[in-house]
Amino acid sequence: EIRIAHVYGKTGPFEAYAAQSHIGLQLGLEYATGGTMEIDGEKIVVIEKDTQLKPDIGRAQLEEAFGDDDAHIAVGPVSSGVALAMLPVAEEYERVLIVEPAVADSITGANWNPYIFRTGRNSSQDAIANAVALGGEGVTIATLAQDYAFGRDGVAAFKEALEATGASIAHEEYVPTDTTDFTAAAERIFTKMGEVEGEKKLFVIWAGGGNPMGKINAMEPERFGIEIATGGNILAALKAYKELPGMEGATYYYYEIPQNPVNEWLVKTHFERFDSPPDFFTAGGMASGLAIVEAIKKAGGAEDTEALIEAMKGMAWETPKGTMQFRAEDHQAMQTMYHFRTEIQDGKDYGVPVLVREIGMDEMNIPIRNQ
Amino acid sequence: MTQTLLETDALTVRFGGHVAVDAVSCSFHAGELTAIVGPNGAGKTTYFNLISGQIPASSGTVRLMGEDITRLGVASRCRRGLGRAFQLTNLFPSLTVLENVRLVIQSRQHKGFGLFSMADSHTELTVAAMAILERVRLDTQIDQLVSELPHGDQRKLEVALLIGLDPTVYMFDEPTAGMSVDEAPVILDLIAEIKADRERTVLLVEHKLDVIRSLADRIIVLHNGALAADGPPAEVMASAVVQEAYMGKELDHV
Amino acid sequence: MIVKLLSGDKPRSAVLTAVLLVILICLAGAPFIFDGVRPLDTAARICIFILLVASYDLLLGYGGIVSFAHTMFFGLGAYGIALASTHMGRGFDALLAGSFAGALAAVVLALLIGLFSLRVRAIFFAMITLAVASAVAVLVSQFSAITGGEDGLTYKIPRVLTSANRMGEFLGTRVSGKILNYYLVFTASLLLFLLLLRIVNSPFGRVLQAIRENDFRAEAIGYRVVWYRTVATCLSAATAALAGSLFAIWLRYVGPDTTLSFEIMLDILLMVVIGGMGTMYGAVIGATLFILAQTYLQNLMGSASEATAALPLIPDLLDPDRWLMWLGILFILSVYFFPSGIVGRLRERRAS
Amino acid sequence: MTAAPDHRPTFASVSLAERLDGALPVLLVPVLVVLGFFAIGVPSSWLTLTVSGLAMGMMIFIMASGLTLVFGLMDVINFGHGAFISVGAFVGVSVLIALGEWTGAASLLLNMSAVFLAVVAAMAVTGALGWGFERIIVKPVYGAHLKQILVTVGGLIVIEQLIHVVWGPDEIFFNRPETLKGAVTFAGAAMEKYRLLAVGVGLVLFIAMRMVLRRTKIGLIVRAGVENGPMVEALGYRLRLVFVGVFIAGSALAGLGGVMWGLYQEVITAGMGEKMMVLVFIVAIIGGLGSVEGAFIGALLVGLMQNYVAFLEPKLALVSNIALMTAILMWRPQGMLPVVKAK
Amino acid sequence: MSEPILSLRAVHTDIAQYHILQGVDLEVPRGQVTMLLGRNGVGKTTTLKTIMGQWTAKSGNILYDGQDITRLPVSARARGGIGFVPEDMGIFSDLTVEENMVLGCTSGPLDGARKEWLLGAFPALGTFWDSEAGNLSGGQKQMLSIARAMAEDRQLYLIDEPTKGLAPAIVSTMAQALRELKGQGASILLVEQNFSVARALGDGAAVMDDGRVIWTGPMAELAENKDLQERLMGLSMEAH
Ligand SMILES: Nc1ncnc2c1ncn2[C@@H]1O[C@H](COP(=O)(O)OP(=O)(O)OP(=O)(O)O)[C@@H](O)[C@H]1O
Ligand SMILES: Nc1ncnc2c1ncn2[C@@H]1O[C@H](COP(=O)(O)OP(=O)(O)OP(=O)(O)O)[C@@H](O)[C@H]1O
Ligand SMILES: [Mg+2]
Ligand SMILES: [Mg+2]
Repeated sequence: EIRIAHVYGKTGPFEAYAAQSHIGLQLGLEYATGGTMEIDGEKIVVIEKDTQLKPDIGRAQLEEAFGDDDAHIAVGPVSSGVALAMLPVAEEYERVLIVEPAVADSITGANWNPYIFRTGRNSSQDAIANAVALGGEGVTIATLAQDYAFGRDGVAAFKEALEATGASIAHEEYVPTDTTDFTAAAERIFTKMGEVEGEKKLFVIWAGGGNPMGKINAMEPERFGIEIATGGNILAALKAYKELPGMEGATYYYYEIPQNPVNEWLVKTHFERFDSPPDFFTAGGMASGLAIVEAIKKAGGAEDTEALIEAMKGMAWETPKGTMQFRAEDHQAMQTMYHFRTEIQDGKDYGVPVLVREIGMDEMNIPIRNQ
Repeated sequence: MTQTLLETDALTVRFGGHVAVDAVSCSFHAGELTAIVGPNGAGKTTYFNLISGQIPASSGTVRLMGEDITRLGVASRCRRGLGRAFQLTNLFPSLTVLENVRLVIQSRQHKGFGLFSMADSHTELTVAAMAILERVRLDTQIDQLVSELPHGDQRKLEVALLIGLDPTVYMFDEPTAGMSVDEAPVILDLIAEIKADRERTVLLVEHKLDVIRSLADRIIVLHNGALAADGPPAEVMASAVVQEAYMGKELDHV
Repeated sequence: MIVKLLSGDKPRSAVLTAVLLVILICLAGAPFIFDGVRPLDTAARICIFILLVASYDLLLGYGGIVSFAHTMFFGLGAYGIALASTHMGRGFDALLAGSFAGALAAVVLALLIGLFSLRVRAIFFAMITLAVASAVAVLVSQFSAITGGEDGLTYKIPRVLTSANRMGEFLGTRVSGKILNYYLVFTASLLLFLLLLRIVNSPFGRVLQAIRENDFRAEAIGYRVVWYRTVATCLSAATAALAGSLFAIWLRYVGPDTTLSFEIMLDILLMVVIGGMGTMYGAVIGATLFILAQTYLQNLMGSASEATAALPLIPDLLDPDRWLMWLGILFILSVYFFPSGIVGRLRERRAS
Repeated sequence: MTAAPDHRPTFASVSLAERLDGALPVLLVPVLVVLGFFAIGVPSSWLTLTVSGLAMGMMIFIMASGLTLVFGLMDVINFGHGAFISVGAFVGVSVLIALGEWTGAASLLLNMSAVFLAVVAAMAVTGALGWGFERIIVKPVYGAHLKQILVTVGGLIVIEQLIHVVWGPDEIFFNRPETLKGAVTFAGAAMEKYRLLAVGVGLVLFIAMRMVLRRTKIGLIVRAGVENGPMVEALGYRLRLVFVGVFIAGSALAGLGGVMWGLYQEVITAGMGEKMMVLVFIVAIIGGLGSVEGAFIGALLVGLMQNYVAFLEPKLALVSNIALMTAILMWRPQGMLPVVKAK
Repeated sequence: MSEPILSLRAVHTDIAQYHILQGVDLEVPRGQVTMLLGRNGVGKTTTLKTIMGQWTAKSGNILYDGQDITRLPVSARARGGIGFVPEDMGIFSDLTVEENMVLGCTSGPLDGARKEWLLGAFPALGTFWDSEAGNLSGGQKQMLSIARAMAEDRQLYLIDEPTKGLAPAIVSTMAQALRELKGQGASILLVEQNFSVARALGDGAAVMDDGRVIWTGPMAELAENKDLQERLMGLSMEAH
């Protein structure tokens, strides 16, 4: 049998994401094996482990999965902190860990080891996609981000990518992670941007609760000619986008955007079984499931980790987001992102991201940081 | 005159506008027992609080054996030889009677910061504590929790703690209040013993006139925070201020 | 001899003695008694938390000081190791320097907090520490260049202490550096625990108890309360930092969620209270029980929920994903049923 | 021997400085506003920040008001307050979503009726919840802070989990009623309309609480009961009843706070109330325990301070509250206008 | 004579595992002052607290005004007209003197005439009307505790050592106040160590030892008989 451990934060604040991720993984395995849940006659067994969103527990769970349960491959987790704690375990046990959907760059960067692969996007991919979507000659952009690694790295990557498009950054605003009142930040941004001429945008990088876009929009940035922009988000969060029709940005996934057989199957099956569309982490989970089956088939079994790694290096496979490819250098999956514009549509109580254009993987110059 | 142990000089405290102790200058000598009397709220306890440091003085000074201690904290004053028992019982309620006294002796012997020795191996503390408990007749209750003692016994323990400290200046604030008639003499005898030690001085706040008559060498009267009289017992008791403001009409004539 | 080691503080209950012995034996022989990585990890975690909880008991149970900043000190020790190991490279010198620096930083910080805020009312002190601890957690995430931010730090410890160091077999178990590492954790925790036990039973410990009871009177019999409290805070902070260092050595990862979060603070509180405040042995019982529950409650619930699958509603409530709710209920029930902690309860039974 | 003095204690005159000292906390808000003006320098920015800071302060006050009763007066450290805030928000938002037609219409009357119903429903549910909470969880631990912390944190976890069970684990996003969307601009300063509503609700609540506590003995009974419950009963009061009543009121106010806060955030999560707890405790502490006036001033100070500091130096915004609390406790160890002495 | 306002029959009370009251029988006649005397620790305070309901009687009956109150909650007994001055005074130290007094009135605001009367007896309370009660002197707290119990008309007063810490002048005004109360028809059960007060005020007396009432009779009889005093309380009270 082939044992796959899904080590992820089933309980805790990200419960909802975790559930999506797990459903996605299962659907991926199902699709790839044609519903048999077997690869070359070997049964696939999925072992679930709850990290409780705590790095130490996540680490212990992964040790248990590799050490006691003898899992061949592990998938997870949701939180970057937990993921980073887990990375050395994979190296120690010499087994493959597919990171999905934790986003920190350093997972495939400074803290990377050869046993780590990631199907999820990383922060840079997000930021660079947005830069490609928003940038352009003569555009001036201010950024608003949370004051911690995710926010700062995101802005740094965004800024770097923006230079190539000819746009410029006028102001970077960082606020504490749990900020709820954005008046001061907005005032600072308005003051800075008020003097600038030409096309002006405010790019918001925000993770977790809170709704800076809505709050700042209510302060009427159009008085200063400023347009708000931000990346895509999970379905529930798109409600906040309803107040911002016409807003542009880049997103990782929205179920109506990708056009390919895998996504068609995913959307149809998901509606059938759960009466709701698939979301970010369903797509991500599925991509990891598909990658596993593909890799095991290619390596001819899951026992030999070295063979698996060889097989996965540079491997390209089909996912709900189209073709993905593990980059040989840092094992990060290269993938398509989507430039969208928000529209109000009848029957939907959220702002719908409508595709403006696909940003192919070769359009984004994602830096390699594990050297 | 014998040696002056404690002295207050124009000692004053104000609470808002209320002058609770008003420029009291007075000195206390070795081998002497001074009774402090005065109506309720005259400032007796507050005067004690100023001397022992619970309340900072607004102005004036307190000198202990010539040293100005006005700015020192409560603990430092205690270590220099000022001991105090409280009017309203104030003990360590969920420790045993014995432990209460041991703590006091440990403090006197400066063993509080012994971090790495076992407390129970200090038998000298236990022995000294037992001796004191015998003197106040609490030796049968050493293992009882203080919170379970009846009021009268708590008052006795209060006195035991003070004796355990063995200070130069003893300050008693109504030590026998709430003590039954057969118990009070035990405490009064103890106080008499302390007084007999010519190195110490005793300050005693009391409302019971017979106690004052039998023990005091000298009486000072506080009234509205000010020193209203100071002299030998007979003379002070007869004075107008005491008769009028303090004694009121004798009970039986009502 | 044994009584001396325990500083004369005997368990004072046959059941308690038995339970403590079982725990001691299990922890001492964990690598050989139990199979697999999970139990060993659990055992190490139990050792570390016993120490951490005991250091908190010194403060809370004996000193009567409610502080929410204990994880902060724990974190300082852990980050000490992490930073030393990242910057000095793997090696025992880094471990020594890291734990020393961590403990020192903890003492200095405790001294500052202590002298400044032990003067305010107890309940305000608690709230100040809560606010300071949450601010420190945020600062750690903001200064990500040094601390690794939310994501934390991964680093290497001396090879001797990792499973890469294979040292042959003993009693049918493969002995590796990991087991060596475990015994480092175990021995250090045991020694420090005995030291704490000595401190609470010293004259100093008695003064702390007196201060907890009635600080006003303690001052009046000549004890400088602020100093005693500050020293207690510093001692407890230093021990917590050392526990943090051990945790960092064991885990080889340090992040805000593992060392600084308010959740851990609450876990510590619960362990102290379940075990029994002001008893030290309570720390042993509380930490062991809680860590076992935290590790195995979910598995247990999983099997319980499967076993009751036929019934209505019950399997839903027993769903492993609802384990947090049961943890909350555990919080409430333990305070209900063990108002004086398990140790207190066991001793009462003997008394009556 | 001196002559008999008169029978009155000596009262010296109280200096002007001492008398002013009592009024100082009330002056802090205007002083801070003026200081802010000079520090910021741009009138329109200053106006925006001041007005929104005051409004934010009002919302914090609404959330802290219940805690002033339960923590300040009754001396119960109730982390469950955070859960009540969340429950209030979920109930209120569910009502608003159910009344989608009313909230979607551009009629002030319909919108406000919907909000009113949401508030009533939220307060009823959290009040009832508070009643159960008091009976089951808090009652055995009056007077024991540590146990209160554990037990109420346990309650907090359970309630948050139950929210997950009832409403699912997702955050719920929603939109405010039509007429409360957007902002009004005045002299170059934009001000969210919703904040005006918060100011109104806050003011009404402040006045109502003050009246109730001034005109009735309830506050006295609770304060006396915390110090010496048996004595209060021995005077003839049914202390349990009063405690339960006050606890219910405190929980219901948390529910109100939850609805107001949820409407502000436009997204609600089970953990939203828990997140506010540190801030809410800070407000209750700097105000002085048990003081509605103190909590009010404290909340306004916090709101203003956050905005000013975030504008002037965002890095410091994080510590501004702690700095404020520290400064106030150094100045007044019992908080600004304590009604109850902290132990 | 009418039936007594209060009577205890074979009342036993346990505190924790200790058996403190071991069958107390006691009667308080209407309109009289009954003294409850005895050495430290014999159970006087426990008796009062049992009547008030702060300790629950394990067995036996407490009849108040013809009604069995043994199982009533504390507050119901108070509202039934029992006023209580506890041994530790039970002052609410965070509240002002005025607020303490206001709490003394369960059924309405403080009556103006009543206030005048109380402030006449205890002028210090008037001086510190708006101050925090915790800051009062020991004797002032004692006065406040007594005045608070009298803030409203009650039928029966249970008073535990009211004169401890009071200056002689105040002792006599307090005694006068108690007499006036009695004059208004109230009954009083008074625990006292100060024998001259007991003698001056008491109509009847009950002496306790070891958790039982061992002697009851008129106060005058006890006051005159030194041998009896010696036997009951270990010491002649005059000697002190
Ligand atoms: N901390 C304080 N704040 C305000 N007033 C105070 C304080 N302490 C004492 N007082 C006032 O000072 C006066 C003197 O009080 P003190 O306790 O010294 O009286 P006393 O002479 O000991 O009386 P008693 O015989 O009743 O014990 C009282 O009127 C009291 O109200
Ligand atoms: N909380 C308690 N726990 C245990 N024992 C107690 C408690 N309270 C009182 N006792 C015991 O009950 C007995 C009677 O106490 P009580 O206070 O009624 O005596 P008393 O006659 O009022 O004495 P005193 O004149 O000293 O006030 C005492 O022996 C005391 O030790
Ligand atoms: Mg006094
Ligand atoms: Mg008594």
